[in-house]
Amino acid sequence: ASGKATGGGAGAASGDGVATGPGVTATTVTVSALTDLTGPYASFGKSQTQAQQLYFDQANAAGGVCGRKYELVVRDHGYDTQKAVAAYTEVAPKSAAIVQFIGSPMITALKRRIDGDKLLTIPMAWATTLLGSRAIQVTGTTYDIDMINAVEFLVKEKGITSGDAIGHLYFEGDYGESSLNGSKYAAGKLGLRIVEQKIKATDQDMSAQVAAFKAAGVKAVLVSVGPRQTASLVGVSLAKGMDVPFVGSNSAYSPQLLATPAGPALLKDFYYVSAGTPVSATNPAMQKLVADYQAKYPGETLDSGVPTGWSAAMIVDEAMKKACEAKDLTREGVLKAHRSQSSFGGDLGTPMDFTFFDKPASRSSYVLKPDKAALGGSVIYKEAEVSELAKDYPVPVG
Amino acid sequence: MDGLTRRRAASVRHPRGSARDQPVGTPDSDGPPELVVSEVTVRFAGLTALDAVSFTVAPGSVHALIGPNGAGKSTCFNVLSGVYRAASGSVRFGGAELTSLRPHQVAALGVARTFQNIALSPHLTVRDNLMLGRHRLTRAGFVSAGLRLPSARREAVRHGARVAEIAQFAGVGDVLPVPVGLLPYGVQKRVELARALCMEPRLLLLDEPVAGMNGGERREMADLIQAVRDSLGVSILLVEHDMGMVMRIADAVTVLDFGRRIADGPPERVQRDPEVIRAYLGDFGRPSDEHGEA
Amino acid sequence: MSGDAGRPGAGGPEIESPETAVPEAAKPATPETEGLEIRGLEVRYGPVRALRGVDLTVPRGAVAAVLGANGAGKTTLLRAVSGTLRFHRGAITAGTITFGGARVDGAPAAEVVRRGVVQVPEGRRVFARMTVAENLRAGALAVPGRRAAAARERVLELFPVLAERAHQRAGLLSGGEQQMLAIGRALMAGPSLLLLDEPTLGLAPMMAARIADTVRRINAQGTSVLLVEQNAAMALALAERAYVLEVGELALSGPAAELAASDEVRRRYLGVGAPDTDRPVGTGLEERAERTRPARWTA
Amino acid sequence: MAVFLELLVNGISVGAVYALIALGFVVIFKATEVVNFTHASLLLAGGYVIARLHPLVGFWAALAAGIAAAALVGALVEFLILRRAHVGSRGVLAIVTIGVDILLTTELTRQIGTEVLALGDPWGDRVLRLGPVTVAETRVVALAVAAALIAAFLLAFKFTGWGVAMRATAEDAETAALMGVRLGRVSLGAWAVAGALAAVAALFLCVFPTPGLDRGTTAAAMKAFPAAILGGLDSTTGALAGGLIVGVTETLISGYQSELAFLGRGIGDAAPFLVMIVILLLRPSGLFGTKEPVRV
Amino acid sequence: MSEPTPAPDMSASGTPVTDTDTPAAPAPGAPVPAASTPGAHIPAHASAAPAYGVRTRRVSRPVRAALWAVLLAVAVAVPFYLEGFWLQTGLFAMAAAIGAIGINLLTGATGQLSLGHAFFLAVGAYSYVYLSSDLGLPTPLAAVAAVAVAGVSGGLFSPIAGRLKGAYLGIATLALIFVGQHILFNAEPVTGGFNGRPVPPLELFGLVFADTPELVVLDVPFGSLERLWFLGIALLAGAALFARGVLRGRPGLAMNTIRDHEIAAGVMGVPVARYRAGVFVLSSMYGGLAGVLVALVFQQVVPDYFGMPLSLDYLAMIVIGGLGSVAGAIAGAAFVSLLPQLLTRYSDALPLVAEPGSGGVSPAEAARILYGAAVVAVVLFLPGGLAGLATRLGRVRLKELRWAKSAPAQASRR
Ligand SMILES: Nc1ncnc2c1ncn2[C@@H]1O[C@H](COP(=O)(O)OP(=O)(O)OP(=O)(O)O)[C@@H](O)[C@H]1O
Ligand SMILES: Nc1ncnc2c1ncn2[C@@H]1O[C@H](COP(=O)(O)OP(=O)(O)OP(=O)(O)O)[C@@H](O)[C@H]1O
Ligand SMILES: [Mg+2]
Ligand SMILES: [Mg+2]
Repeated sequence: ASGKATGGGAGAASGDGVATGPGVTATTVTVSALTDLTGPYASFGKSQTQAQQLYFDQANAAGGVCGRKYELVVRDHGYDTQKAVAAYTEVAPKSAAIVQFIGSPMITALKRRIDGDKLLTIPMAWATTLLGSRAIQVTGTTYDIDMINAVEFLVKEKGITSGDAIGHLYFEGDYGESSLNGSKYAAGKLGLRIVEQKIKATDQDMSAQVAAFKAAGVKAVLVSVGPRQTASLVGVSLAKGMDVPFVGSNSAYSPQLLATPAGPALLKDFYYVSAGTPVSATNPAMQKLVADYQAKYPGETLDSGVPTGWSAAMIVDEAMKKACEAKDLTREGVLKAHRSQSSFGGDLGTPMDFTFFDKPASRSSYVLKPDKAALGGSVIYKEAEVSELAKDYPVPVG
Repeated sequence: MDGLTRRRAASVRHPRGSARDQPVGTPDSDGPPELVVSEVTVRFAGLTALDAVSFTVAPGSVHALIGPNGAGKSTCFNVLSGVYRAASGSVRFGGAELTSLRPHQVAALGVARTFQNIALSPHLTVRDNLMLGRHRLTRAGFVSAGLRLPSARREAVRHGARVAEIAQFAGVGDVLPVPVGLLPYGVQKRVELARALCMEPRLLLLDEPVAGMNGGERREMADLIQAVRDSLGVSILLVEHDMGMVMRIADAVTVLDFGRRIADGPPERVQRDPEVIRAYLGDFGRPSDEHGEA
Repeated sequence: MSGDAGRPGAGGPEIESPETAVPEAAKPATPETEGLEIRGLEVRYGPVRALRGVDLTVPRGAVAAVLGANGAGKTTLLRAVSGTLRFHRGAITAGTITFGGARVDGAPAAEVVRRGVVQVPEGRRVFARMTVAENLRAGALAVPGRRAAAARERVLELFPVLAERAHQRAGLLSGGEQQMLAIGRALMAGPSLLLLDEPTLGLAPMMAARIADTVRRINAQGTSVLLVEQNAAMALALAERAYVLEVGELALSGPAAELAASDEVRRRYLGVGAPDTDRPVGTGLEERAERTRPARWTA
Repeated sequence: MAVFLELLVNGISVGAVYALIALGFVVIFKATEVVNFTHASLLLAGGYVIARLHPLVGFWAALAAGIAAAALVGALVEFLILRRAHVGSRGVLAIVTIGVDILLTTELTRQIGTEVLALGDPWGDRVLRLGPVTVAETRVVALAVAAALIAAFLLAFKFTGWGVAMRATAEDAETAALMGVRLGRVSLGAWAVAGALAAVAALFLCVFPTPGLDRGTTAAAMKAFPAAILGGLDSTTGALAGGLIVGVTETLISGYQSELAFLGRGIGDAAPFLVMIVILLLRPSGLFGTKEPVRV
Repeated sequence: MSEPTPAPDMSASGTPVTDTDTPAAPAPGAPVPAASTPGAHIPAHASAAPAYGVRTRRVSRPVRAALWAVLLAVAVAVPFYLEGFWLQTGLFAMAAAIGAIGINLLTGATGQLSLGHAFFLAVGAYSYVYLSSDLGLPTPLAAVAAVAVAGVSGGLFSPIAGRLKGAYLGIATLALIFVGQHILFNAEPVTGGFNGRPVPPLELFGLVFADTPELVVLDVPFGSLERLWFLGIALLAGAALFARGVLRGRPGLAMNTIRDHEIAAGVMGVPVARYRAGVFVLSSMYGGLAGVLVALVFQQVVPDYFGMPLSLDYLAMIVIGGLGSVAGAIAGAAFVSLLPQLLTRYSDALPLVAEPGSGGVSPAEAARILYGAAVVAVVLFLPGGLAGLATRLGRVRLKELRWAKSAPAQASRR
């Protein structure tokens, strides 16, 4: 007989009358983070993981959940699909939830299995393709919502009017293309013309794209690419005398850019939209988080990953607490508990509604602006609000 | 997969006749056809390596092709074996016109050759190098070899035996398991000849077979070549600078100089031809004179 | 051809070189001979021992010939001197090699060349992708430009065809032309000891004769030559002293003329004599050929 | 039209950088007949040193240091690994360089971490205006440097003993040694030079219009492969031609991607490879590459 | 890639010449009568013979049979004991091994460098999905067809594959990767774009290779991984045996000769260009098969996976394993695919490997470094790769030191 004999003890009830599932023992609740600490998203992954470590340490210090202590298992897949799939296969059987999963290609590859495993998972990607699964909770807005809000921002505040052309520089892949959905939708509604430029993550030099935008006479540019490409784009545009506003998705900006030659250009007329509150925000929750984080990880960069990771951990923790009240820590129980929450948080991001899983949890996003002085390199330029368009935008699912 | 393998696979299913009664080698048992080289011209960037060269190799004869360095002998071989394309002229071997064929097609007609610079696979054993000589006579393709079909197995065994036989004959029988790269030059030359013989050729092209051998070895090789001609009844076209040997074993000699044919005929006559002496022999290889003896 | 025209010692008998008296092995190293001295040389290729206990001397300004069957170890001997054994995973496992009084065994090839020892490798080994001209330049890499130019003149006049083909890729030359190039390339370095490994390989008789004359000429100009040659007749005619290698050991050595006279050598290395009367002894190849003459292949 | 000119000029300017990288491949290939996958990490090494040093010692000193460092790394790779790898096949050596590249890149990216490092070049984001067309000054410099270096190497290979020795070694080390070539020095030299070239290329690869050096920088080296090949792996001229062709193709295709949408957007990256294939079909050893002399 | 090497690995030579030492040199000077030196008369090829007595005796049959039996037993037992993670890792290794064998036929045996192997994996994987879900072929048929499609796409490349050599071919094949990925991303109707597509589980004789319907064997729940495990074993074994047959048989000889001396191969009757293309097709079919297996394990195909690094991994595998040998390819594949998993899995237990996120060398990095180091180390210290090593050890254990020397070169060449 082998250790594998008798299936994975689902629904076994433990001493305290709490039904437990995989990843939950009498003393511990295991949650996992499938992150990227060595690949392209290393910085993001690192601050998220540390923030979550911080969260669970505090949670445990405060008594944990259901008389159990959290245990965070971290697996680094370095943004490699095969490693990610392998890592999931390893941690899934022994996890009660996945508090962080970076890399939409990897998540897409595993979507069906996650669903099948009923394993509450917080993806660190905001593509609409991740919607429509009960177990996967996309936090905040999706990329397309952000872009809709961005377009509306341009129209409201940057004097873009019907008939104008706006450029959209976006990555190949779901990040880029969900964003494009949004901008196209908004443009359609507002009678604008979108000039598309699709690039790969390996492209560094945006001269050609700028030339194309210039030729098309765009009045503004939406940016759904990585930080480096953003820097190149903005820098080149100004250098070539294309002085227009730029609005990026939340992954398009990183504070490190301010140190590069493109810094000044970014400070000039670049904005980015995000559902996540920037670390420079002045609400008490954020300030406490910042203080604790800096205490635990002195000298580490504070970027948007910190609040994002933190609130993801919080979401899972809340679900666990609720599930505990229902004395059901099975995966099903956790999911039910999670899906029962209709207005979540608000301090570290826009308020979210988890009751539907075929809609984004939130439709309102901040407009942020780079700022050398500010903590995390950006400040709120425009408070979060749901744009008219975003409100009744039919989100494509899956 | 590709045409090649499909065809092979097919022919594996129905081999030409059944393995026993039918010869696997060249079907005709009635001696080789004659080789007629006529008006062959080959040009390279600047120079004309062969200039309307013609000669005929009688069936079952040893025909020597001699001439100064750079006269065009190897080029001629390369044309015969399909490695070079002739600018003009024709080479007829039996019914076939060789000038239009690619090397493997020429080989399929039973034309085998050795190279002036040894061209063996240094890492493969002598046996494997010889087995390659059987390529044209065997049929196993990717599929049948991969699946180890009985036909492929039988083929391998049968031809393996023949290879051993030929190896013995060529005097490399006892180095069959040795990687060729380890053998000294002279032995490698023998292996080359053996490999050519393994093709069961009807026409054998030998490019300087005794280069790098000493007197004794040269003689052995000469005898070997004669033995090949006699017992296998192969026509042999021979390029060699060792006049002693040429005179001893050649039935006819063609002399090239600067790509032109300057003499043709039986050895004695050619050897006395003043033109040949001027262009090639010098005071070497006079009649009665064994190679280079002082 | 009369090889020994007016050159002392070539004929051998009358002038007794000291070696003939004393057994090779016992002979003490003679530092005053500024030439090449090989003592008790043993060479191995991994487990294969290719040479053993070889003693050989090439006095300055002399020509020595090495004969031997295929695989006897001639090339190995030259590799040992020129320091190229390591390219064949071989090594000197015993013995010494001195040239001009200094040890050269174990020295890297480039060093040996700089001492003036230049080898024409077996099998041409021209740089196929470089032009004839460039090959010649490569030959002169180790010498100053002026001398190179002069050497070039000499080589081209020696092998006019190389001048015609100056800009052809060496790889496309005919076998013989490549051989000429290989020799010419070596001469470019103006060596003080020239190691020739089968220089007449694949050369037409006249060209072979020309090589012989060349060897004689450069030797007259003071270059010593160690000649490995299958054309024993020519080799023996050129050399004062000859050595016969068999399966890695010295079988015979002595004044060239004497060896040339021995019927042993005549039979095995000159291949002289009517086939029927005396075949090469003991090779048994013909017998084997009779025994196993395969019939035409009919499965 | 203006657009076309703009794109063309940009293409050429990018091409210059690719040409510089390709030249690195060519030098190694000529000297050792090995396709050098380590080049990518040499780039990274050179760039990294420049980026780290320029705040301390100023740009030019940092550049010198970077070049020296990359040269050293190159030399070390040759001395510690390739010299000791007794393999017949050049293909295997190529694969070895892949291994080395993985080693170096991993360590370097670890050092670089998640930063985007500026190289502190004097040209900044200045651009030249040629009528309607604008082009970054860095790129103009790059073009000049590339042309100069390539000319230099062209001459070196043809006319210096070093060049002859290098090619001789590449073809037949043993015989080269018999010509008195000090094998060690030659290939060591070649690798050092390749390293130096990599550093120079890294400079122009990481300055404006690109934001700076980061772990992603190596990806650009990939694009130099088609450049080196379609020009002819053993031809310095080819490196230049190839670089420009790749640069121009890439830029034009991405610039006109809206017009070419039917090909699928983002074909800019694949296009150079398609061009390469076409050229190789016509000329199996590239535009200027020498083809193997075949004869037996 | 295919330049002939001057002399093969010298460790590959026979018993020392000492076996055939000739009597001491005769008295110098005066030439000696023939009779007194019998040894002298043996012509080289005859006398050399004993010097090359390369006895290639193999491990005795029963021992071999036993080894295989044990191996089989283990292979069968594994899914009953190891958890899903290991099975999956094992399956990746098997898929890799199949692909590696394929590229080894091309690169190792024929001397054709290919960096485009990942493309053929993609073709295999996507064709399987497309044929089964869109054209509704029965899945086993779809799998076979997918392999065929991979072969065809390899064939379409034959104008290149047949004409180009070495480095040029290697980099030309890079085009397959980049163009291929472009197609994968853009031909959405077929490939599903960046999302990729779900992979329908294979259904063979009523057995579905998926988690449902439930299946319990010896009260061990058999999920998709457990089931696929056996499929993987079968496919790998088949692929390996086939490749072995090809290499040992007539085509293998032709391939080796093309590698060593193209013109000679032609003159000996080998249609060189056609063979080159043929081998390329064959190896792409292996790639295709590997792709199908990978797809079945992934359950979802995504374009990102089939990138440049994958191709490089395959080259690394065959070098680490030992060029030209089937066993080597398998060993290399196992090494390359297991190493990172092991390290990530046991990172906390390992010295020098730091917690992810903390400053030190993270498991992933450690894996990369070891991987790179392995490639280098093998070439420097293990000519013949792991396979060569295995043969050596095997010989040593079997007290056949004398032949040990002769093993690697031959083992690694054919
Ligand atoms: N592929 C080629 N390209 C250019 N020239 C060539 C080519 N092949 C041969 N040649 C030239 O053609 C002439 C004849 O060459 P070939 O090899 O036929 O001479 P050969 O008679 O074999 O001489 P040798 O006795 O030295 O082998 C030579 O001058 C050679 O340089
Ligand atoms: N690289 C090597 N590895 C192992 N054995 C070798 C190697 N090279 C030569 N040998 C062996 O050493 C012995 C001497 O070889 P060598 O080439 O010196 O003979 P040779 O006299 O030059 O023969 P030939 O006249 O054919 O050139 C031979 O038995 C040969 O097989
Ligand atoms: Mg010739
Ligand atoms: Mg020799």
